[in-house]
Order: sequence, then structure tokens, then C-alpha cells
Amino acid sequence: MWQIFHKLGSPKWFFGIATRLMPWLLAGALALLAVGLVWGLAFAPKDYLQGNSYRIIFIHVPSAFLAQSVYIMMASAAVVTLVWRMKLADVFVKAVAPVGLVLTFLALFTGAVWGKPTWGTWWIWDARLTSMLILLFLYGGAIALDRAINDEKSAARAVAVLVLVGVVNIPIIKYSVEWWNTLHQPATFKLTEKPSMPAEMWVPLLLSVLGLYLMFGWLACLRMQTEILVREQRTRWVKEHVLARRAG
Amino acid sequence: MAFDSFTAFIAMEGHGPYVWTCYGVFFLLVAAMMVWSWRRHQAELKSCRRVHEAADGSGRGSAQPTPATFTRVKVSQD
Amino acid sequence: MNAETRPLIKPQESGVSTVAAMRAVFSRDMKVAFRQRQDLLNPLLFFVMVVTLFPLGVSPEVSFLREAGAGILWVAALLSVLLSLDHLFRHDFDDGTLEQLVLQPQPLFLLVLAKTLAHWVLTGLPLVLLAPVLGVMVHLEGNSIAVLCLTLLIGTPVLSLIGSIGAALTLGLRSAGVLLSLLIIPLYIPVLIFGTGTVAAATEGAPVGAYVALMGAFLVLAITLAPFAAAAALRISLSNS
Amino acid sequence: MSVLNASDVACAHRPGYGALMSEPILQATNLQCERDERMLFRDLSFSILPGTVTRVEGANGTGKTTLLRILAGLNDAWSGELLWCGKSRNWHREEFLRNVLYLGHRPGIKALLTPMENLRALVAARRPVADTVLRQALSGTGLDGFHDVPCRRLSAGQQRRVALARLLIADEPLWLLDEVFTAIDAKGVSAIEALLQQRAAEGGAVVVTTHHELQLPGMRSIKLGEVAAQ
Repeated sequence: MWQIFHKLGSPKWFFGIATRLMPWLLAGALALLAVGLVWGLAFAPKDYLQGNSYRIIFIHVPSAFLAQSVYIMMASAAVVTLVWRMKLADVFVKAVAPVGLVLTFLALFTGAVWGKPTWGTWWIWDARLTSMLILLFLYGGAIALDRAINDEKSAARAVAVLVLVGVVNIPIIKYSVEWWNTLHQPATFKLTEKPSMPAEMWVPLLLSVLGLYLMFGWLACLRMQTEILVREQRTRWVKEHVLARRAG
Repeated sequence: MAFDSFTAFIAMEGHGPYVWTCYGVFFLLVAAMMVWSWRRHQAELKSCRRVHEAADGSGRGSAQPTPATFTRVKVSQD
Repeated sequence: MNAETRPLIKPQESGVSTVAAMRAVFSRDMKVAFRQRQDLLNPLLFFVMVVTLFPLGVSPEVSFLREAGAGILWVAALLSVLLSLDHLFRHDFDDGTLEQLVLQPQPLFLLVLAKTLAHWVLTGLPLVLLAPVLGVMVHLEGNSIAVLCLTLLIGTPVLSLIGSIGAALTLGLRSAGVLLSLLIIPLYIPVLIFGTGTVAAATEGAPVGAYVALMGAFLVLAITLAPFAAAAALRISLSNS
Repeated sequence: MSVLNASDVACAHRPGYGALMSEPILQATNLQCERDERMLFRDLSFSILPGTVTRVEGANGTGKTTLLRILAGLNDAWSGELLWCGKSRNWHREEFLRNVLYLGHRPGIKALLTPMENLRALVAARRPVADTVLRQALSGTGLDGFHDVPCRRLSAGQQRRVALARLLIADEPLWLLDEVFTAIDAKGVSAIEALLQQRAAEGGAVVVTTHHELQLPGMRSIKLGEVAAQ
């Protein structure tokens, strides 16, 4: 049992798996995103309330969805870092935090642009947008803390504590922001929650969510590999790997 | 196709600028992340290779690093 | 072998009780703070000054101040606590007291809790006591002021507790102050929302019991979880020094 | 010689039983520590025996302080095995901490408190000690007349003496002392040397790092810095 666990945590093992996995992830991501987004942009029917501006949903929702799940993934990795001190978990958190930040920014940006034709204003203190903004701060804090600590292991563990504290807070933040929102301005109509969405709308949405997930998988693998190279630079297997690639 | 013509597709009944801005920024950022991550990966591979080639070279004695002599280097005055 | 030449390994039951150790930590922090009384005034002055900025910067109109007053006081209190957090572990870290604290045989999270409690008594509690005066200055009504003080009384310990995590994480780092704010402000948002929301509800004459209970739940959650996180963070920071 | 069975040997939990002199109080196996991507030491194995003074030797930057902090449990960034009386130190942390005294190069003295208050706070965490005993300890380090003066008015050497006063009343079987002679005058140094020797004779285990040429009979040493040379 522990043997398997350790093997799973071994950077060398991961490096090999990731190299084999990445072409498939990339191909899948591009294909799904292409189908989902073209379908959503050109073929899905117009929304009877919001018109064509709703087509932003096909990127807004995947970004928002992924932004949140990346944070959850980071928190899971943080547990592994703190409990088992697995190197790969440290690498994961460090590698994906900037990706999460960019995705959160995308969710915010698309939300704001979507808000203009829908609400007539760029920014509205809507519960979802506000929660996203706070998520952006949480990502920013984690990245800033990681940059501020020189020692890699200490940085990984400090960030792990922070991310865990953050993930405990996320439901509280979400709940309190929603409560605050109803207190100040009862929502007229929400951006995404539709009573029932026809299949021509949700199928492309699902495809683009899956596509972005695979894209995230590819990015995570690539960035983790880079981080592993930085950390394991002097090991024999890295040497063999880089010298073999030159020859081949 | 939900649109009658390509022009209608671009215009999106007036919502075109919003939709296309979003998609534009989305593709730009995702592509930027991909390219940037890829280039950093290649740069790191290269630097690893250099480290190990240098180590190999000195190990075999083929390309000895210059010994420290602390001789002054001539700088031309032109 | 002679009996005297064997050092006695101390048995488990010996030593000082955890409560006594917590009391010692608390009273030392209080003693140190009262040797430098003028420093205790700084967060209070800051609190008053930030509150003063709003009538000057936005509007001295009674209607505006009455509506925004609770929020202004809450934000100002939050910022004062944030400002004082940097000192929570910093001096102990610099003079080596923190190393000795971590090496005490008692559970570290309880000692951290004692330190945090001292921090609250020295910064949060004075803010709560000063709040009614400022509440009158921003034209809050009697009932609202009472509720505001109650929310601050429950809320400021939460601020200290959450803040202790940030203070422990940023210990010994360059520009720790700014970083601390970046890490902690997002975590303060729920307390702020419910603190001001409760006062708003009271102003409208709505019952506030449920909201106060919810803030109490935040406090319980913070007391049970934050010291663990702060203790873990302290170990990490000391390990790195 | 008394007959002891296995459960009596080595760190029994009941009062009245102690470690045998030949039984290491602390045993390190293959310690390895990397800091800021630099290997400080690896494959470092040694044992600390009761009744001995051990000196950690090595040039600047070889990790003497880090090693001491690892032994004390302040630094977690290491790998290898560390046994406390034959048991894993990390799993018996509380018992270990009860039995170890660590003095870092930051002495743990609050400048705003008096020597008495400082000493009381440091000792109070471990066991209740009467004020008269504390005063005796302070006097024993040459701080007579300074007991109730705030420490910020004392010199660096005097502040260190406040921390060292703990050694005069400490009953922990393991002492870990980092740069214990810093800012101490020649007379003080020889007094401290005698103190360490006396402690060893009582059966205590002492580990010190110092730049000062320490020569005690029967002193053992741990040499650091050989990894870097390889």
C-alpha cells in the first residue's frame, strides 16, 4: 500500500505518465472546445430573454466552474502536502495556482462583459461575481505567499495551510455574500441559473466544460513537469531524460 | 445554424462586441497560458541539458573549464 | 552503576498543567504590553482617524452617516486589528521567546490561543469600548449602537483569531505587513458582512437574534480551528528561520 | 549492580527510573538536511549518551545551528531517523519536550521584562519554582542587583546570563545549547565550562555548538562540513 503511494508521489513516475498523457489531453481539449464553442456560438438557439449575449455562457461557466474546482483540488493537494509530505502535491499546488488565477479572472471578465447588455452596467455587486472576486483574492494571496518564501519546502507547507484555511472559508464566504446580496438588492434575474435549459444549450455547455477541464489537465501536467525539472535538476533520471531528448 | 448570414453571426443582433470581446479575451489568455507554459518548459529543459552537458564534459576531461588564474583581461580603448 | 549517575527522565504526569501554562503566556503578554502603554493607543487612534475620514471625505450629512455608520465603524475596526496583527508574533520571534513557546511541552495550539486572547484583550476589546462614542459621532441610534457593540464584541475575537494564522504564516518574511493584509482580508469578509448586516437589520427594526447567533457560530468555529492552523503555520515559519 | 529487565531500561515512565548510562538518550540515523537547495549534511549518524558533553563542530555555514534546531524539534525540514530513548521522537513529542532544554542564539529574553520576570516565565512553563530559587539562580550568573531592572538596560552579555540562569536550576536530562559562550567574558566562560562538566557528571547529556575552543575531558564531537567538501 505505502509502496504504491510512494510510487504515485514519485516525480519521476509522474513525469513519465504525464509525457504519455499530454498529447491525448491536448487533442481532447482542442476537439471538445472546438465543437462545444462553435456549437454554442453558431448553432445553439437564441435565448428568449437575453438574446445572443447569453452565448458568453459557453466560456463564462466553464471558467467559473474550473476556477472553483482548481481551488478545491489545490486544497486536496494541500492535505497531502501537510500529512504525507508528498513532493508531487507541493509541485501541483505551485504549478496550478497561476492557472486558477487566470481562470478566475476570465470568469470575472466574461461576467462583467455579459453584465453590460444584460444589466446595462459593467459591474454589479452580484453574489456570484463578488464571490469570484474574493476567490481571485484567495488565489492572489496563495501566489504571493509562495513567492515570498525562499525555501521551497517551507513555501509549499505555508501555502498548504493558507489554501486549507481558504477552502474552509469558501462556503462561509459564499453563504454570507449571498445573504448580503439579498439584503441589499433582491436579484432581478440571474446570469446563469435558468429554470430549464434546452439540450441544444446545455450539451455544448457540457462539452466546453469538459474541454476546458482537459485543457487544464494538459496545462497542469506541463507546468508540473517544468517545476519537477527545476527541483530535480541534479538527479540521474533528469539527466538521462534531457540528454536522451537531445540525441533523439 | 442559428443565424441567417455571416454578417448576422458577427453582429449577433447588436450583442456582437460583447460576445466577441469575451471569446477573444478567453482565447488570448488560454493561448497565452499554453504558450508561456510551453516556452518555460523548453527553457527549463535547455538549462537542465546545459548543466548536465557541462558536468559530463568536465567529468570526461574533454572540455576542461579554464583554471582560475586571476590574470587581468585586456580591454581595448577604442 | 550508581543511581545518581542516571538522569531521571521526567514522567508523563509531571510538569505544569496546560491551563497554568496558558495563563502564564497570557499574563506575560499583558505585562509586556503594559510596559509600553503608548503602543496600546495606536490601534485606537487609527480607528478614530479612519472613522473621521468618512465624514470629511464623503459627506457629513446625518442621513448618509446614519446609513453608512455601522459599515464605517466595522471597516475601521477591521483595519485597526489588521494593523496590530503584525506585532502578534513578531517581537517574540525576534527575541527568541517564540522558540521557547514552541518547545513548551503543552499543546502549542492552546498556547497560541492564549496569545491570541491577549491580543484581543489589548486591541479588539478597547475598540469595542470606544465604538459607542464613535457611534454617536456618526449619528447612529441608541439601539443600533448597542447592536453594533454586540457584533463588534463577537466579531473582533474572530478577526484576531483568523489574523493569527496570517501573522504566523508571514513571520520573518520581507514586507510581511502588506502580505498579511493580502492573505487575511478575503477571510475577513464574512465577519464584516454579518457584522454590518446585523446592525442594518436592527436599524430597520428586524429581529437580530438569528444573525447574532450566526456570528457566535463564526466565533466558535474560529476558536476551534484557527489556533490549529496558526500553530502549524508557526512551526513552518520557525522551521524556515 | 541492580538487575533491570527490559522495560525498566531506557526511559521508563515511572519516577525513579532512568536511562542507563550506556543507553543513548538521543540517536540520529542518516540525518539529512537540505536548505535553500543546498545540502547541509547527509548520512549523519550519531548518538548522544547521558553523562557526556558533545560538541558540534564545523565551519560557518555547515549547519551547526540547523542541526541543533533539528534535534530540538524546531526545524522540521529534515529526513532520516531520530530516536528519543529508543522511541521515535516525533511520535513522543510531548515527553521529549518535557525532557529537553534548548537555548538558541536568540536567548528568549523580553527586553521589557526584568530578569526575574523573564526567568519566571521561562521556567513556569515546565515546573513551578519558588522565587527564592530563581533569585539564587540569577545571582549565580552574576546578576546580583539587576534582578528587577528591565532587561533592555542590561548589556548583551548580561541578557545572555539571564537565559543561562535557567541552566542552574534546569532538571531536563538533555541540554541543547547553541553558541552558549557568545558575549560572555573569559571568567564566565570557564564557569560555564565547569557547569557543563558538572552536569555531565550528574548524568546529564549536553550538546553544544561553539566557536570557542572547548576542551573538556571525555568530550565527544560531531563534525559537520565534510559533505560540502566531497
